Amino acid sequence: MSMLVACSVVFGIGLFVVLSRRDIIALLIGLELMLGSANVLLVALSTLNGHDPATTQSVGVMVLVLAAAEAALGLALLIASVRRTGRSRVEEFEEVTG
Amino acid sequence: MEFVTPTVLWIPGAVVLIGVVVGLAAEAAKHRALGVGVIAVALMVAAVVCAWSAVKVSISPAFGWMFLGGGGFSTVASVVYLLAGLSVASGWRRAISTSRGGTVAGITALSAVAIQLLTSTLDLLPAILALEVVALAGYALVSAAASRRSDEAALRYFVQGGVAAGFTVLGLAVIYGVYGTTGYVRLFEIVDGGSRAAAFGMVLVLAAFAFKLGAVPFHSWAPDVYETADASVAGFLASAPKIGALMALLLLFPAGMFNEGRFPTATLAIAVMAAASIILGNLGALRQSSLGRMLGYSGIAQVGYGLIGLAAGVTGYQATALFALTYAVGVATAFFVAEAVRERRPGWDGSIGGLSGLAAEAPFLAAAMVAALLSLTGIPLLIGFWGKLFVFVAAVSADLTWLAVIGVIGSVVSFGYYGAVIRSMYTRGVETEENIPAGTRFSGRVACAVALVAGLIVVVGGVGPLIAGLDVISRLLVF
Amino acid sequence: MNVLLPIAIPLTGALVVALAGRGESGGARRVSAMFAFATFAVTVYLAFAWNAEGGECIRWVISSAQGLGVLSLAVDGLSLPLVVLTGFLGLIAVLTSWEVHEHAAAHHALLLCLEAAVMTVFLADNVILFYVAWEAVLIPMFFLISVWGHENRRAAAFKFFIYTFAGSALMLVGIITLLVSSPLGSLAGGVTAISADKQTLVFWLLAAGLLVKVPVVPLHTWLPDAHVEAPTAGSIMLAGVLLKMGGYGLLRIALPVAPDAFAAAGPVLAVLGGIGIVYGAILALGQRDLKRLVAYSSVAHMGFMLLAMSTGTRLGIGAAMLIMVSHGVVSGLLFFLVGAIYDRTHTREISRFGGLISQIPVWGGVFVFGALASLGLPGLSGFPGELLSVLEGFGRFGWWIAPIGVGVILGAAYNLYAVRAVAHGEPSAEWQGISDLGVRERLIAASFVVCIVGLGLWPGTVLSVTDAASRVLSMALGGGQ
Amino acid sequence: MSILVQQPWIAVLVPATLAFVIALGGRRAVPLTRWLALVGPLTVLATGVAGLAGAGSDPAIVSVSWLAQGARSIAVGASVDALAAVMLTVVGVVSAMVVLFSVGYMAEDPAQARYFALVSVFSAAMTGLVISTTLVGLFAAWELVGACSYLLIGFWYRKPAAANAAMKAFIVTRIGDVGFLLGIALLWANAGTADIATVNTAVGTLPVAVATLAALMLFAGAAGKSAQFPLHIWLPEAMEGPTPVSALIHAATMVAAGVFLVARMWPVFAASEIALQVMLWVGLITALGAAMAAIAQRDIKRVLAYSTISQLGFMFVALGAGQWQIAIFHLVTHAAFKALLFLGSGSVIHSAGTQDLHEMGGLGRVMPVTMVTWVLGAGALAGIPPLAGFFSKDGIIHAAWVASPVAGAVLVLASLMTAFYITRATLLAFAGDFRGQGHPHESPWTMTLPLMVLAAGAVGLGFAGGSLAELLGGHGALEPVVAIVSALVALTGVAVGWSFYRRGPSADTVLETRLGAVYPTAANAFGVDALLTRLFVRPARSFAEKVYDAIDRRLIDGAVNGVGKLAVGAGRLAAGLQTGQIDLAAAMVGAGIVFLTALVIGWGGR
Repeated sequence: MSMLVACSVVFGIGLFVVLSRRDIIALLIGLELMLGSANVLLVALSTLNGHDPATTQSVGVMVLVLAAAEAALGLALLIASVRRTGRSRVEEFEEVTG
Repeated sequence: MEFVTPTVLWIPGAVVLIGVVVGLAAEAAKHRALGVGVIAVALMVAAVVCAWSAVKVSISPAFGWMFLGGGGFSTVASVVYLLAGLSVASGWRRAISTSRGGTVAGITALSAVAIQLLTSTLDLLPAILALEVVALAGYALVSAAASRRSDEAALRYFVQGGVAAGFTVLGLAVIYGVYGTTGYVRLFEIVDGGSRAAAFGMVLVLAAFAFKLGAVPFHSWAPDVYETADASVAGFLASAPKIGALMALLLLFPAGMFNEGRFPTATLAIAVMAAASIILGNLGALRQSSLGRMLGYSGIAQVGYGLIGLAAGVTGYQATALFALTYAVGVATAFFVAEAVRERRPGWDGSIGGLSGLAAEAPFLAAAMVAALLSLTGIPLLIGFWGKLFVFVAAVSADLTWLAVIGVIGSVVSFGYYGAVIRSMYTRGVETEENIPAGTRFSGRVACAVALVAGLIVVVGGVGPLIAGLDVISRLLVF
Repeated sequence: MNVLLPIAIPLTGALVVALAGRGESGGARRVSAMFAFATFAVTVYLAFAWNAEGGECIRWVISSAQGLGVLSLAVDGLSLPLVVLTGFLGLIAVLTSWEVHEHAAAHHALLLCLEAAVMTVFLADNVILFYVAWEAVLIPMFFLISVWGHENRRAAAFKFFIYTFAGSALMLVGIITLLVSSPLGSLAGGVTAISADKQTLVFWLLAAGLLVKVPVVPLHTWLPDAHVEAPTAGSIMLAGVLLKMGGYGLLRIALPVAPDAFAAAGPVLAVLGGIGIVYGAILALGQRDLKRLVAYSSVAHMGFMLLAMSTGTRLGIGAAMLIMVSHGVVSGLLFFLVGAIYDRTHTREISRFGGLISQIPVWGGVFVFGALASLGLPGLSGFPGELLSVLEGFGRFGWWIAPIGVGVILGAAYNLYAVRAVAHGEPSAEWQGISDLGVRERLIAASFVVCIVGLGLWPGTVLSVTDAASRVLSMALGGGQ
Repeated sequence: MSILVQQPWIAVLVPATLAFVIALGGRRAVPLTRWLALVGPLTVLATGVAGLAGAGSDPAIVSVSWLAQGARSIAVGASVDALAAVMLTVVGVVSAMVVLFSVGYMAEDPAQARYFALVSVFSAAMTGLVISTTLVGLFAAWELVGACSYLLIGFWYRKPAAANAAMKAFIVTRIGDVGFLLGIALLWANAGTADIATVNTAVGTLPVAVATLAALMLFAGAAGKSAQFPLHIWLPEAMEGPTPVSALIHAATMVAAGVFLVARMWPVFAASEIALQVMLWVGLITALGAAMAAIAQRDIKRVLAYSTISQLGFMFVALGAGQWQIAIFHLVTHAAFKALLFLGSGSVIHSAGTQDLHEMGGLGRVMPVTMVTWVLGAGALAGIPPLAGFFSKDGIIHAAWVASPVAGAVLVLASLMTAFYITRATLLAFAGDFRGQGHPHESPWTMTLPLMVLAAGAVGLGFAGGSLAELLGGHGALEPVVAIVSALVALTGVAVGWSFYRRGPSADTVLETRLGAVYPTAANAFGVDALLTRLFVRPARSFAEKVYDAIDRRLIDGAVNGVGKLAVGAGRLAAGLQTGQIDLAAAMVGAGIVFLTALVIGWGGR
C-alpha cells in the first residue's frame, strides 16, 4: 500500500517541478519524474493484484520506451532552441501571444 | 474473398513504411527530391488502397486481433493518407531546398501510419502508444519550421504534451494496475459496473485525447502551433491528428457508454467542453490578424462541433466521423492555399491583410480558399455543410438542442473572421506579382496544384451527396 | 425530367460562360442571354405542361434513398408563378448587364448561378434541398454585390450575408428539429403537421430565417444597403425573387408543418406586416437616395404580403402569392430604371435630379408608370393584391388594420414625391446631354409594362394557378371555404 | 342604340382604345387624332341617352368574377340604370364640349397628343365609375379617375406649381380613398359581398353602428373627391391644369363623383341618422366658407374653383337633408353652367392672356358671344328665376329648410354671396375698359360653339327638373314661398354686386377697408390650407428623415454593430489567455484534468 502512496507523492513532486522551475531542463526532469512514478505505480498495482507478470513487464517496458523517446525529443528541442537563439529559461519564451 | 481481407488491410501501412525507408535512404544519398517524391507517392498509393478497401472490404480484424480494417475505418484511413500525401507534396519546394526536408516528409508519413493504427485499435495500450507517436511527431514537425517563434511554440507544445502524457500513463497505470486488462470490450463492463477507479482512468485517457484535439481546457497550444509551423505542415497537423483523436474517442466511448452506466455527467462533461470550445474558439478568432493563428482558433471551435457529435452518443456516431473528415479536408485546404500563397509571394508575413489582391492575381487560388473557408463556416454546396448538418441532427435527436443552437450561432460568428479573409482577398491589392525565383517555378506550381486539388475535393464533396443522394454518406461510413 | 431543366440549363450556362467567355466580353453576354432565354422558355413550357396535366404537381426524384427524406424536385400551384417570374427576371437581369465589361464572363456566370439557385429553392421538394438552395443563393449574390457593386459595396455584401446567414442558421435548427420529430415526406405533397407541442418552437425557428428574407421591419436594415450597392442586375434579382423566398418558405414549409402555430401567430404576423407597411412607407419618404427609396418601398409591399398571408384564408393566401409576383415585376422595373439613370448620371441623389421627363421623355414616362404601379393604381398589378390584403385583413382583424391606411397614403406620397423630385419640375442643366433609353432598354421596359398591365387586368391567371394549393393550406389552418 | 345599354362596357372600351390610338399617333398625327377624342364622349352620350330612353325596364347587368379563390370571389360588373344614364348624359355632353373647346385652346401646345389621350382615358374611367355595379369596380374606376386628374393637373409638368398641385391633389384625394376602401372592407366583411345592389338591400339587416361607420367611411371618400371641408384644399390649386381640364374634371364630372357615390349607395346613408347629419353640416360649412372665399379672389379661375366647392356644399346639404334626387338635379344643372363658366373663363384667358381679374375689363365689347354665354351661366349660378340654377338651388334650400331652419338660413346667405361674387367677376371681366396689355379678340368657332351649347343647357335644364325627379323616384314640385325668397335673394345679390363693381376693381379696396381683417383671411380660405400644409406636408419629409436616422441608422444598425464590437471585445479576452508563459499553459492542462475528473467522478460510480 505504501508503494501506492510513494508513487503518487513522486508524481506530485514531478508535477510541481514542471509548474514551478524556471529552467527548461528542470521541466524535462519533472516530466521524467511523472512518467517514471506512473510506471512504477503501474507495475506495483499489477503485481499487487497478481496479474500475469509477463504482460506487466511488457507494459512496463513499453512505458519506459515511451518516456525515453519523450525525453530524447525534449532535449533535442531544447538543444535546437539553445543553439539557434540561446534561450533556455522559461521566461525567455514569451513572444508568441494573443 | 476471405483470404483477401486481412492482407489488403496490411498493404497501406507497409507501403508507407517502405516508402519512408527508401525515401530517407535516398535523401542520405543526396537525392533528396527523389526521396521526398517516393514518400509522397507511397502515401498516395496507400490512400488509394484504403479507399478501395473501404468500398470493397467489410469490417474485419486486421493486424492481428487488436485492430479493425475495412468499411468506415478504411475510409478514414484513406483520408488521413491523402492529407499526409498532399501535405508532403504541398511542402515540396521547402523540403527540397532545406537540409532535412526528407525527414519532415518521413515524419509526416510515419505519423499518418500511427494515426491509422490509432483509429482502428480496440486496445488501450496501442492506442496510447500511437497517440504518443503522433504527439512526438507533432512536436518535431512544429520545430522543423526552424524559426525563433516555432522553437518557442514547439517547446511549449512539448511541455503541455508531456504533462498530458504523464497523466495518461497514470490513467493507464490505474486501469491496468487494478483490472489487468486494457481491451476496450472488457473496459466497458468494468465502467458499466460503476467502478470509480476505472472511471478515473478513463477520464485521464479522455483528457489525453482532448489535449490532442485541442478542446478548451487543453487548447492553448493550438494557436501558437498553427501560426508558427510551416503552412503545409500545419495543414497536416490541423487535420489528420484530430481525425485520429476523434475516431479513437468514438471507439473508446461508444454508444454513450457512460450515460447508460452510473456516470450520467460524462456526456455533460463532453457537452460542456464542446460548448466552451465553440464559444472560446470563435471569439478568439475574431480579432486575429494572422491567417495561421485565426485558423488555429477556428480549429478549436470546429473541434467543439466534433465533440457535439460525441456527446450525442449513439446517434452521433456516424456524424462525428463524417464531421472529422469534412473539417479536416476544409482546414487542410486553407493551409495548402496559404502554402501556395507563400510560394507566389515570398514576402507574405502570414497576415490576412497580406492576402489583398489575391483574387485579381490568382483567381482559382482565391476560389479554393473561399471554398475552404465557406466549407468551414458550414455553407451548403460545400463538404463542411454535411458534417455540421449531421452533427446538429444528432445533437437535436439526443435532445441537446441547446448545444445545436450554440453550434449554429458559432458558425454564424465564424463567418465574421472567415469573411474577413475573403474580403481582404477581393480588395484591390497593392502588390503585383513579384518575380518568383526562377528555380522554384515548377515546385511553386506543385503547391498551387495541391491547393486546387484540395479545393476541388471540398466542392465535389459538397455537391456530391446532392447528386448521388444523401445515403452515399452512410454507405461510406459504416462502422 | 422537365422539372430539372429550369435548374440544369442556367447551371450549364454558367459553366459554359465562365469557361468560354474568358475572351472579349461580347461573347459571354450573348451566350448567357441565350441560356437565360432558354430557361425562361422552359419555365413557360412547364407552366403549360402543368396546366395540361390538370394541375397536380410534376415531380422528379433525384434519389429515392431514405436518408434525410427523398431528394426530389417538384412544381405545383404555389411554386409555378414564382418559377416563371424567376425565369423572366433572370433573362431581364442578363440583358440589363449587357454593358458590364469588367470581368463580364464571371458576372454573367454568377447571374446564371444565382438564377439556378433561386430556381432550386422554388422547386425543392425536400426540406434539406430547400435549405441547401436557400444558402446557396447567398454565395453568388455576395460576390455579385462585393465585386461589381458601387462605393462601399463590401460592407453591404458582408451585412447582406451575415443577416441572412444568421437567420437561416436558426432556420436550420428548426428544420432539424422538424426532421428529427417526423420524417417529412415531399413538401409539395400533402400537409404533414408535426406534434402540437413542438409546433410553436419549430415555427418560430423557421420564421426567424424566413422573416429576415421577407424582410420584416426589425430585421430589414440589410435590404437598403444591399440594394444601394448591388449592380442593377443584382438589384433586380434581389428585389424580384430573393425577397419572395421568405414568403414562399412561410407558405411552403412553416405553414404545412406547423398549422396551429401559424394560425396562432397570425396576429403577430399581421402586426409585423402592418408595421412594415407604415414604417417602410415613412422611411421611403425620408430618403435622399433614389435606390434606397425604392428599396424601402419593397419593405412596404412585403408588409402587405405578410398581412395577406397572416389572414390564413384561401383568398388571403392567393393574395399573398399575387403580391409576390406583382412586386417582382413592379420593383424589377423601378430598379431597372434607377439603374439606367445611374449608368448615365453616376449618381442616385434625388436632389441632383429634376425635370428629367423633359430631357429623357421615354425614361420619364416609364418612371411615372412605375411609380403609379408601385402606389397600387387599379388596372396595374399592384392593386388587386393590396386590395385583397386589406379586404381579407379587415375580415380577419377588423379595425386593427385601420392604421395601415396611413401606409397606403404615405405610399402615394413617396411615389409621387419621387416623380415630383426626379421627373417633374425644371430640368437641371447638369444633365443636358444624357441619352434616352436605347432599343434594348426600351425592349426591357416594354416587357415589364406588358406584365404589369396584364397582371393588373387579369389577376385571375395567378390566382387560378395557386387556387388548389391555397385551398389545401387554408384548410390546414381550419379557415377558408 | 340598345346594344349600348346591353353591353355597357362598350362606352368604356371605345374611349380607352381611342386614347391608346391617339397616344401612339404622337405629335405628327395629332391634328387628325384630336378629332378622334370626340368619338369617345359621343359614345358615352349615346349610351346615356339610350339609358334614359329605356329607363323603365330593368337594365341588363354584365358582370365577370375578377378575383376568384374558391367560394369567396370579387366581381366587376356594369349596368346602365336610371342614375347611371343621367350621369352618362352629363359626362357625355360636358366631355364632348370640352374636347371641342380644347381643339382650339390647346392648338399650339406641343404635347397635345398626350392631352387628348388623357382626356379620353378620363372619360373612359368616369364612365366605368358611373356604370359599375360592384363596389370594387367602382373603387377601381374611382382611383383611375383620380390618377387621370393627377396627370392632367400636372400636364405642364415643367411648372413647379403645377407639379406640386398635381401631387397634392392625388394625395389629398388618396386620403379620402383610404376611407372609402375601409368602408368597402367593412361592408365586404359584414355583408359578405361587394355587389352594390345586394349591399343596399342587406344594409337593413346590419347593426346601425356598422351602417353608420360604413356611411361615414364612404362619405370620407366622397368628401375627398368632391373637395368638401377639410379635404377641399386641393381644388383651388388644381387650377394649375389647362382650363378645359378644370371645366371637365373640376367642375362637372370628377368632383360630382362624390355626390354620385352617396346617391348610388343611398340605402347605406339612409340607414344612419348620424351620417346624414354629418353630411349636412359639412356641406353647410363648405358652402358658406367657400362662398366667402370666392368673393376675395383676384384669379378668375380661383373664383370659379371656390364657387364649385360652395355649390358642392349645397349638394351635400341636400343629401344630408335626405333628398338625393334634388342633389342629383343640382349636380346636372351645376355641371352645365359651371362647365360653361369655366370654358368662358378659358376663352377670356386665351384672348386676354391673363387670369387676373384686375388686368381684364371691357372684354364684353370685344368678345360678344363669350360675354352673352358667360352672363347666362352667371345668372344660372346666381339662381336668377328662369335659368336652371334657380330651380335646383330652390329645391335644395327648401329641403334644407325642412331639415333645419338654421341650415336654410345659412344656404340663403350663401346664395346671396354666390350672386355677389359672380356679379363681381362678370363686371370686372367684361365691363369698363381693358386694363391689360395686348388686344383681346373673340375666340374661334371651335371655342364659342361649346359655350353656346352649354348656355342652352344652363337655360333649358331648369324645366327638366320635374321629369328628372320622376325618373329617379323623387318629387319635382316647386315650393312657391321658397321660390320667391330665393329669387329675391339672387336679385339683391346681383344688385349689391352691381352697385359695388360698376366703377371697376377699385371696389376691392373699398371692401378690404370695410371688412378689415376678414378680407385677407377669406382670401386664402381661412388659412385652412396653410395650416394643414404647415402641420402635415412640410414636416412630413423631415419627420421621415429623422425617423430613418433615429431608428434605422442608430437603433437597429447601432445594435447590430454593438453586438459585433462586443464579440470582438470578448475575443480579446479569450485570446488574452495566451500569455505565452509555459507554466501557465501547463497549469491549464492540469486544471482541465482536475475539472474533468471532478465532474465525471463526482456524481457517478458506486
